Amino acid sequence: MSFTVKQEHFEGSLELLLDLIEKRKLFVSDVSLAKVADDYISYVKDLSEFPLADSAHFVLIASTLLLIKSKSLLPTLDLTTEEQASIEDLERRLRLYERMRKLSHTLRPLWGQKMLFARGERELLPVFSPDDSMTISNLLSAAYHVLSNIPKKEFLPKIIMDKVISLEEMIMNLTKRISASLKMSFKEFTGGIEKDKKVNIIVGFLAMLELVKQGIINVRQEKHFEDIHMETENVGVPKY
Amino acid sequence: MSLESKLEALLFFKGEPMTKKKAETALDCTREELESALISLQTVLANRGLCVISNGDEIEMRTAPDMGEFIMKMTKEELKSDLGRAGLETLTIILYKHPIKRSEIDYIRGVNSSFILRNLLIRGLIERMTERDDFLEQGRGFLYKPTINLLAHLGISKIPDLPEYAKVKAEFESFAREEGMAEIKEKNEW
Amino acid sequence: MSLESKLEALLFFKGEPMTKKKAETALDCTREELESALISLQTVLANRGLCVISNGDEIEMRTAPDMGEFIMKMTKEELKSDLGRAGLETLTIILYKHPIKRSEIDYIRGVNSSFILRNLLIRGLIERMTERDDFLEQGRGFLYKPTINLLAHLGISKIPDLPEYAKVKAEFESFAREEGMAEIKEKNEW
Repeated sequence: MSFTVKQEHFEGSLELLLDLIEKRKLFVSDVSLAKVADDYISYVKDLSEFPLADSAHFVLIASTLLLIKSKSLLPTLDLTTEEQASIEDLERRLRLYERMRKLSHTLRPLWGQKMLFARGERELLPVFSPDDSMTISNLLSAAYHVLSNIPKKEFLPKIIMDKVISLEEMIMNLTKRISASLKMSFKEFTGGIEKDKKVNIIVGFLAMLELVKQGIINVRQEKHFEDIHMETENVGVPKY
Repeated sequence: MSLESKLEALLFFKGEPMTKKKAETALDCTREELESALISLQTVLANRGLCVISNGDEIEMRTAPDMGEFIMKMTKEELKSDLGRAGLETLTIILYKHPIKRSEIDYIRGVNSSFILRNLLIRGLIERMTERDDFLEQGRGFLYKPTINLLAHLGISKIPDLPEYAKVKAEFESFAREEGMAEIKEKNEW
Repeated sequence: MSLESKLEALLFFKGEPMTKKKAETALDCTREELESALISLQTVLANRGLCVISNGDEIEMRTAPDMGEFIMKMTKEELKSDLGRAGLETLTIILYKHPIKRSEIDYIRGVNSSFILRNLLIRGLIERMTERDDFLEQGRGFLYKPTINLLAHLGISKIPDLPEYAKVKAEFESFAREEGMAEIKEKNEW
């Protein structure tokens, strides 16, 4: 069973992920993440119409979900330490986000209910008292400072771009590794459920990787357009 | 929640003198109840930092009489204090683009300006416009402009004499417009 | 004239948030003396119409939580400030963990928070910790924290009164530890 999420607009990448898990009434774990990976990725595939600044976050999480899904399909697939760490990191982040979201639901009903009011305004008796900084030249440089802090349209920071590009490489690499692992450990599949069925799942998954790859290429093309708003403050880039 | 506590909150919230009649309405009580709450409140406040004064028909919360000297000293020092970058920036925006609403200043600076505006008002550097009452009645807030004293202090006889006046003004204006649009968009999306 | 009475008068007179540092200067006392006067004042104000609210380094006098409903009814003032899902989530994160950088908020929410932060700053619900240029030039970004006004909207007079505050704080600490371990592990094994 898959859940349609395309119609809804999700602002946050973790918000979408958590919603998918909660709709299935699951808890945050690698197992539940593997289960919702397809739904999540199909949502991300349609993201090329979103501004890159937002979709990059979705794409980065999709990459970790791809790893989780790959590992769940092919337990013999060796993950690097880095890949393993990114999986653990995603679970941790998602639990923290879940906690914050629940707390925000607790705070919602308090909002404006028992407002603590400030003292009423009293009549002002102005006393003209400039300070030493008030000179024409200081005022002009203050004006420039204000203008330089106004949010500007600018490109997505290079670091996020690099991550998106490396995701594309990662998918290619993953496709190769899964294909190789599939040949090498074919014995794996004879145990348990019907092997045809499992092979089909994996073949389907590989096809999906291809589609995602295409989606990422679309996302990347968006950098040719300039309409990406970012804060001018030094952009901190989350680590993944 | 005693009546005297409610009265205390009411007078604080009001900030200015209020008639006993209005207090009765607000507290939904009789004159006798109000008078007795007033006496209780005054008793509670004895030897404290605040007091309630009453001149027959009006009541008001104030700092206790023996605090006067200490408050006066503090006020004087506050007026001497440095306005800081936030003060200077807000003042600049008002000089180059006025009359201006607080919400426009907030948008240009990207932060809330209420406290800094109050400080600039007390220091006689800016003032609220009173000419256009019709605008105020629309409930859209006050308009701010620089005081004559400020211009004199800067040695400027008219606003366009400010350095790079046309250019800076145009940039502030174009941003304020953009942000107006953003505000509408946000309301729809949030 | 006790210090706590002077503090009461000071906060009333000020009528807006004031840093503890400024209060110390105005009252000519140490931080310890101020903190102890603050506790005495809060004790005296218990069950009264007023209270002192603090977000850690600032303090302000406000009406007591129980008075909110009555004053709101009286003023017929509507709290137009409706909060969206994303805004409330961001506020929650800042309330429970601050000072906090934008990158940390982005990390927890998995999305760029610049616009929401700007909106919350303009509404006076959060504020930036520092305007020191050297800090910004190090590329370390602003640090955000809740304003007194945010707490006032929630009817809470101090941060530790937030629901499950101590527990959540501990969770954040253990999160940071786990995260730090993961990082160290990564570095060593690479």
